[in-house]
Amino acid sequence: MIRFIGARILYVIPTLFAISLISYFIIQLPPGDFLTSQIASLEQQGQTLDPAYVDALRQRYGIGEPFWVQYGKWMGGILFEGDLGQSFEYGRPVTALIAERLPLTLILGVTTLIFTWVIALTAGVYSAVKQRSFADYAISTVGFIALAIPNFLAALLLAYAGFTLFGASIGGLFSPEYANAPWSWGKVIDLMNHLWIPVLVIGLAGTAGIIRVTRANLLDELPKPYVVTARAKGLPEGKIIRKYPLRIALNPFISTAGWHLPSLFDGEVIVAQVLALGTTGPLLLGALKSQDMYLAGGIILIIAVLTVIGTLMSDILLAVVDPRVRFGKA
Amino acid sequence: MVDQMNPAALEAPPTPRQMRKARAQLKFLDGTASQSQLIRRRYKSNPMAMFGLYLLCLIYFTAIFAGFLAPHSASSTSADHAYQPPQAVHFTLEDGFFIHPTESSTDIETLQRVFVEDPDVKIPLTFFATGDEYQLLGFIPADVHFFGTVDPDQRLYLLGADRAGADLLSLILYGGQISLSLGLIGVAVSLVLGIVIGGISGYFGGLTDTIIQRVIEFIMSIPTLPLWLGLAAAIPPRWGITETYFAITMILSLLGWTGMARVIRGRVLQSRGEDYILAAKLDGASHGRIILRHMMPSFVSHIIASMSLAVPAMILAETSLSFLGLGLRAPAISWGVLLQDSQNLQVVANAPWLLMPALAVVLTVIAFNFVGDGLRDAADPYGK
Amino acid sequence: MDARQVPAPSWRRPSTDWRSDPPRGDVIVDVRNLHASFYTPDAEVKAVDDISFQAVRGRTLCIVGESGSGKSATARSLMQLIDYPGQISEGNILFSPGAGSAVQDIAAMEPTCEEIRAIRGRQISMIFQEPMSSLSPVHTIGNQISEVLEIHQGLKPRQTRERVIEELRRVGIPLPEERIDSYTFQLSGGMRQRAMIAMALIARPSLLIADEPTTALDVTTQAQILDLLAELKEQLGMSLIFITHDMGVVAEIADDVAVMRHGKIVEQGPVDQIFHDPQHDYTKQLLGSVQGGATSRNRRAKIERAAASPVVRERADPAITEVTERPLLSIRDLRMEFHTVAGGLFARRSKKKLEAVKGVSLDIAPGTTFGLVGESGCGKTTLGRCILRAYKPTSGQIFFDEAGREQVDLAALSERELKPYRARVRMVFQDPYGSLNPRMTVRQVVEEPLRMLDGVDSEERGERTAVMLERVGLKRSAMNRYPHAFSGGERQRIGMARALITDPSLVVADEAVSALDVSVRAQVLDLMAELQDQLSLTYLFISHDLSVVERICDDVAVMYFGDVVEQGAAEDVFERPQHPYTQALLSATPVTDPSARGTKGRLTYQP
Amino acid sequence: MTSTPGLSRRSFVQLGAGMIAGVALVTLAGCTFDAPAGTAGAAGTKTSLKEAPMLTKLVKEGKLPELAKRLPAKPAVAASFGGTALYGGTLKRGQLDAGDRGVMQAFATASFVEWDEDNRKPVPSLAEKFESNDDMSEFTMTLRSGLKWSDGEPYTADDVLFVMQNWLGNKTMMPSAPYWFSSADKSVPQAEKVSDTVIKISFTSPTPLWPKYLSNPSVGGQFVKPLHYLRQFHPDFTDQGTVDAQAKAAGFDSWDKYFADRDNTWTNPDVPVMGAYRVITSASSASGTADLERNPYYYKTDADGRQLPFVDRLQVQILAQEALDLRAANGDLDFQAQFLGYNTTQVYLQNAEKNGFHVDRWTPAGSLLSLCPNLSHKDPEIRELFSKKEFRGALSQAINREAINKSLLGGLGVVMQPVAPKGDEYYSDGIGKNFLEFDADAANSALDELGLTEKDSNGVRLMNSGKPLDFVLLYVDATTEIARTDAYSMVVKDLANVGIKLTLKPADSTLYTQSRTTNDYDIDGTTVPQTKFDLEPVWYVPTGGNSHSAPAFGQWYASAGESGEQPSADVQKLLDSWDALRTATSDDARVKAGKAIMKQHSDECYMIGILALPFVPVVINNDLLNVRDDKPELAFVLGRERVTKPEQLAFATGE
Repeated sequence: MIRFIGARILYVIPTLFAISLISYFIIQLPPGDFLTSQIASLEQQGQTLDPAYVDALRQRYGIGEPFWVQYGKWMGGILFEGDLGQSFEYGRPVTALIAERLPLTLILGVTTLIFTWVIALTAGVYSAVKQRSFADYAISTVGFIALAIPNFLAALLLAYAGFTLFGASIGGLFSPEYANAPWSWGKVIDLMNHLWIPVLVIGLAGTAGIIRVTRANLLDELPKPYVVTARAKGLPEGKIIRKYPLRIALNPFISTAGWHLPSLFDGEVIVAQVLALGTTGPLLLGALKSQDMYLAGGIILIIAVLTVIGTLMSDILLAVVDPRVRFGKA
Repeated sequence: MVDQMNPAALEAPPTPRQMRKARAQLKFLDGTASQSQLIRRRYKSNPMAMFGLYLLCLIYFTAIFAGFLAPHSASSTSADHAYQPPQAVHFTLEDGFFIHPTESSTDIETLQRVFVEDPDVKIPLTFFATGDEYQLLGFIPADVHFFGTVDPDQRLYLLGADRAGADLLSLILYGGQISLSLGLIGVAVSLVLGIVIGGISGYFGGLTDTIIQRVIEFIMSIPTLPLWLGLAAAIPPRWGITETYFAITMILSLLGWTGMARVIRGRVLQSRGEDYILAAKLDGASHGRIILRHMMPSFVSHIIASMSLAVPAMILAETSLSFLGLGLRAPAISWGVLLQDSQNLQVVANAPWLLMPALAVVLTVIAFNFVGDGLRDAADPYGK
Repeated sequence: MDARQVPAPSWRRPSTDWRSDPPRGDVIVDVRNLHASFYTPDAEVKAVDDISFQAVRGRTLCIVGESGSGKSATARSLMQLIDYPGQISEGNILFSPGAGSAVQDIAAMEPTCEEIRAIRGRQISMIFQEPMSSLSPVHTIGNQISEVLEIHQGLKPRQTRERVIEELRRVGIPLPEERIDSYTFQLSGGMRQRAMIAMALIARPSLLIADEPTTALDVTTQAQILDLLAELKEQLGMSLIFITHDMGVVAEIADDVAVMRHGKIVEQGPVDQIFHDPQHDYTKQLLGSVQGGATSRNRRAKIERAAASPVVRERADPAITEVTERPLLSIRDLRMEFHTVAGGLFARRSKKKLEAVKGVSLDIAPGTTFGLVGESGCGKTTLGRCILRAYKPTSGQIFFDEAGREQVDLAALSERELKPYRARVRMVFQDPYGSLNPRMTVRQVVEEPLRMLDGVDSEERGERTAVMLERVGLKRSAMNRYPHAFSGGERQRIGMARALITDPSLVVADEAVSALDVSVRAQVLDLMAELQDQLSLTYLFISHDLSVVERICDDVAVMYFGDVVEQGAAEDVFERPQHPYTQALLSATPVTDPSARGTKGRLTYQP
Repeated sequence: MTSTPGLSRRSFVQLGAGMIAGVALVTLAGCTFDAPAGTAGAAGTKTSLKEAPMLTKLVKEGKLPELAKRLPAKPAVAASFGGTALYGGTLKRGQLDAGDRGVMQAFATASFVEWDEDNRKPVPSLAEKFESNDDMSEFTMTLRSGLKWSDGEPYTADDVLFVMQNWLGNKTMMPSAPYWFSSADKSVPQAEKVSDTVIKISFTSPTPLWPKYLSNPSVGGQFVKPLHYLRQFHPDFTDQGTVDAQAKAAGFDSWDKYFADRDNTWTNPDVPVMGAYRVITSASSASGTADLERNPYYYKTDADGRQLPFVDRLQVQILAQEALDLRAANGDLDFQAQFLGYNTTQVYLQNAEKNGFHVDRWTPAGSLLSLCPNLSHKDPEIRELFSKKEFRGALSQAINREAINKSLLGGLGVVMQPVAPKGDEYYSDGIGKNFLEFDADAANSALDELGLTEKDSNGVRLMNSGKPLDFVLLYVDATTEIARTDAYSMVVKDLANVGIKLTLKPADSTLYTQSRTTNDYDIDGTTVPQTKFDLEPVWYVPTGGNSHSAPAFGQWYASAGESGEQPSADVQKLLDSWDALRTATSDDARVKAGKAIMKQHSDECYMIGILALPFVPVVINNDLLNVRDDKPELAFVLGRERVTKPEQLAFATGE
């Protein structure tokens, strides 16, 4: 086990390097650089920056340096000092910026994940068991509609509904009065009041796929002889489905469960953006758009690491739940 | 057997529909039905899939004949009709179809656009009306529109107008041309890449397979958002709408091929173990012939199914890219662009009809999904 | 899975009132006018069509019939286990677990109701054909077996575990304390089936239904399981309903027999009556297919004598074999190794060398049928495929020496050089379903090998295909149809046509008839013999079924774990088996005469 | 479509929601949480209080010196736009971007001088007196005595010297001083401390714009830095090693970046300030909400000597555009002009009454959508063409502005050319009328006269070289003001009518800036500010490579001829006027030079104006007092909402 994990980690290191290199390269693909985008954003507000001043700054920040030099410095900082560098835009260490957003990001990610899976699994199982019933069709239709409505639009419409129906304050995860208040029950309730829109939007959009796969997998498993065997033992129907076919139908999900790890971190960027949630997703989007190299690079690197860890976790999880994998028989 | 299932057939003379059904049944029973016939048969028995198919045909029909079906050209605007709400079409026997003209003014206090209908004046409407010029199917100059005002200078807003006074129905129809083809072309490119790379990976296996699989895994573990942003922003600034459109398609398909390659690899791997493939090998068939003649037919329907599921993903990806300001931009017209334009409170609150492009997206995505699901269910008439 | 189902009738047809006519006291299950149907999009398919029979307490009832005869549906009806969209539509299943206990009509119960669940596993239990797929792959066998106790007896976990271990021991699983935590894939086929039996018996049901429990097993294992069932039935005083298609098995264990065909019982009665005085033609046909030329009592006696004598002849050396004429195929020291990556996620991955064929030498004379027998996994298929060069052997030679042609070593040829020989050495596959591409018409399938021959145009291909189809007993019109329109036997004929269309000299038939029903099997074997005469073919006949090999082969080689342990003329090998493995194999083959039951002694081979 | 659906239901639902919230509050009674504003008991009719009750409390607790010791000897008196006010309350705002410091500029700027009430001329603020010598090259500034930082430390001439010498004069932090910090020869001004409160600042050449620059909150605010706090981060005052180590420990790779971070009043809660508010919690925190609190030492009072500001706290939430619009419509924003979309005004108006706010209409600055042909175009033939007044005029005349106005702004928009408007000091009679009328015939004949008579098969005129008149219009797409793509699409059609093909190229803002600064565009589409052009001259005069009309010439000017291209005679004339303006020794000379620039623009039509917004919406809580109601200009150089002197805003309820 330890040897296996060790080998996997060894294999992971070059992958991570390649990902970081490519990510860093991709971030640099767009024309211009961070300062150009700063000038642009100032200009949008009616302000100008003296070009001479900007050129001087460009030198100071090392922005004009060749790609390899920049990458080398950045990686060097990470490897030798554990320093992700600092954001141009915020003028603060990347680690601090990310750390601040992490708790809410995780709350949103985990809540959404739970919501999605509870809804999707229930619906998927029901769909499969009641195959070709009205409910089956209804579930898939609703799932598809949720999938098909662009997320940003769904977020806006729900926000508008919240506004017209409840006079709710939309945007962010807290009402102003609780935003910077210490944690209390009031704040938790306030958070819940704001959390439902993104959770609903992101969660529902994700259900269609899971419902479909659950249903298909379960339909594959339901006619298998071992189900009949279980029935022949006199087990109640619900228990049969939960213990046998569902368990096996879930394997493909478990094998991809770790992939959700990075999405917990960067979340649903677009929805978070529309609703101005203080999560890492919008931070990444902003950093990419303003070419805030170190911030974007740092977040991407973390996502890449999480992806790799997630895959590893999936493998381990799958081995844990599926003895066939554990004993090399699958 | 046919009679058994439909006792009514005995009593009344069979309708053509029943005859067709009976013939299909016979074909099935005597074994002369080919795979595609069997798939069609199974597919047809799935009401959702059939609904999706009809819907999809309708959607593509409207996109292909957008110029003919749209009352106006996409670029034709009218200052007097900005934010014109959808117009009601009236019908009387003596006048046929008509609408009433509207006079718009802006209330300085509330900034509201007020549209006053003049019930005394009728703007006659007609089928096959002459109006804006367009190119039918892209090359036939024409100016006849399926439905429109008799007077080509009058305007018709069945679904309302956008803020510049362009007819939303026409915009949606023209936008469909881009959105719907973008998905298809993108998926087609993905498919070619996927078949070549996935096919090689699955058929030859071994080291080739391992390397390709590692590369795919690697590409898949690069976060998509930066990849989108990076690639989309790297499109040379001088490029026009057509080139940008092409580039966006390429970007979408470059990100999409890995999934396709995995599907195809899996299918190739699976059929590689079939006895009939071994038989073909022993029959002296070449690698090419084995892949194309013996393997492909068994998963071509699966490929079509996964394609049909990939197209809506592409369409949605395009709307997301547009939302991020990275995809197509106005004055290009795609559903994504139209939706991006309706991304504001003013539209949601006061011009909700401008959200209609979302309906087009939803219908298309659902249609594709139904078709894809149906195909997947019908894909393998010999399976199970 | 078809889309629209004909709606099953929501009401149950009124059943006859059985209370006025209760079943006899010694009858455990009294089935009366049972109907069960599957509702497909186009029609109602009657799987069980008005059958009546009785299973007598303490006796073994065999329901025998070929595939599709409705025997499994009948068995499942008894527990209300028919798969959707099937359903019992009419009739009674009157069940009384013990003499004098209350009679219940299972047919009247809902498939998921409380009452039927109380019966399932507790009073009636069932074992299935394929223990691998009938047991969950992700739960230990202990877990799956204990579940029965949990539902029906409510024991404490500790007691349960003890009971399970005890039961595993009873069914003959060695080291039950360890095996209880094994997963199905960690057990051999026989062990799995034993575990299945343990699961079925642990709640001490009064009726055990065994649905083809030995079909998927090797002959030797089958023999063990049959013996075990018989023994347990005695010990526990159960009644047994045994479903099978194999008359040999029936002869071994049945007390009573019901013969089914097309959903109906064509004949039923005590086993002796069925075997010695069959009334129905179909029964006679079934019996004929197994008894003709089958192992006689006489031969069995000889086998036993041979086994008793300590003289074991040296392994036949091919060099010594009389060579009357030059063999068509001459295999010398053929080896085939596979490299597999073994070890799981958590073990260190290691490349493992699997030797499937370990230095085999054989000679096959032209115009003869050479039988290659052995249990599954013994390497006989690999050997066949090496000859066909589906695999490239690791070492050794395969000399192919056709009259009028140069002798070649097939093992040494490159793919390109091999091409002409692909037409000379052909193969008939085991699975008539998997070996025909369902997407190609019969013509496309059959003419495919002709494409590799030069100068055969489309028209000629068509003509030759038509002629070949007629020769194998199919109509010309079959050309444009797809394989799914044909029955298993017909498909195997198509497979034969494909193999023979290039006019080959050697045909490798890998289990060519084992997937066919007995009645069809005989026809296909006859066809093979007929074609052999007509076309002067040489067959390499690979099979695990000794009776078939004995009937049609001139020479036989017995393989065991990659080695040929014995070879020689069929007569010699079957009459005077020398190697203990061959003896064990022969002794495990069921007798086909119920009156001979008990006269046999089972031999086992432990190398 | 006039009524908003669901309104009748709303009140009912709101009632329900309110009850739920009420229950929540009750159940929470024992918990620790920051009670929403409104629990402070400072209400009543205490309009005579001189300081905020929250400060009085601190004074009583001994945590704060009494008012007299906090105020300077002669406090600055803020202009008032209303009557008596109560202390207290929290003012809620929103903004789009965490890094945007607009709130600080609007609400919390302190500078030596600031705009007067009419926004015409600088008046002393932190300075008690601000005087210049005759040729405007030397300025003497007398600070108010007794000024204190928000931590109570005194603010003196040393702080000013620190800024001038150790910040502006530091080559690391200021490698190249921007023109608003420097003399005409690019040297930074020299500062001399005369006394603790008097400083003399001298330039090498006349710099008449210096007081104006200082009045611009985004510039003037940068000159106020606390020496006593920042010295620990500056190598001139603290050992270089220590400074570097600190920077490194904080995650910065050089000391100057750490210094900049510590100096950032918007993100660093620790830095003492002179403005009305200081940040308690930064907006870049996870909550996405910045909290600002009153500065107890703020140096201004109202006319009655009551210390400002009246409002205790500011709360600024980072929101997306749609969320911000929704919040505004919901009455969740107390006072907001910046970031509100013009096109959403209708929604604000619809919801104003029931949500307790009103919508004021302020005068927009910099909303005039225009086209700027590239006068320094890379292609000589196009440059030649663009340099012709007749050609530019024809472009302008070809545009049917009224149609665009009618379509996009319902006819409410203002049609004009980009020149100084009436009321601006650089305005002179008669400017801005050239080529404004839609006259396609005149445009056609002007183009004919230019020899552009040949046309291709699509009806596009051909240049002499045979290339068609096919230009790319580069712009950043935006819809919060005038929907640019819509407007430009109409321009495309208008120009097509006179045989000119225009291709729209909406670009990402970074790409747009990049293309422009590398002189790689045909025509730039931008919005042009019109008032006080001298503060941001680049629109009108190519002073740098970021010019909208001639970046190559601007580059030449900025680099003193080292790079870029020599300006054409026309443009050189503009630049000469600009030089005359910025080194004028008298206001008259300055204004004259400025008027010359405007006149030249008006005559030559370098930039082609299309349409400006009629107003910008400002959302104001009905309880908020003292917001000026004379339609002031919402301009960046005025600090936007600063124009209403936000320190004197107050809530009617005091809250």
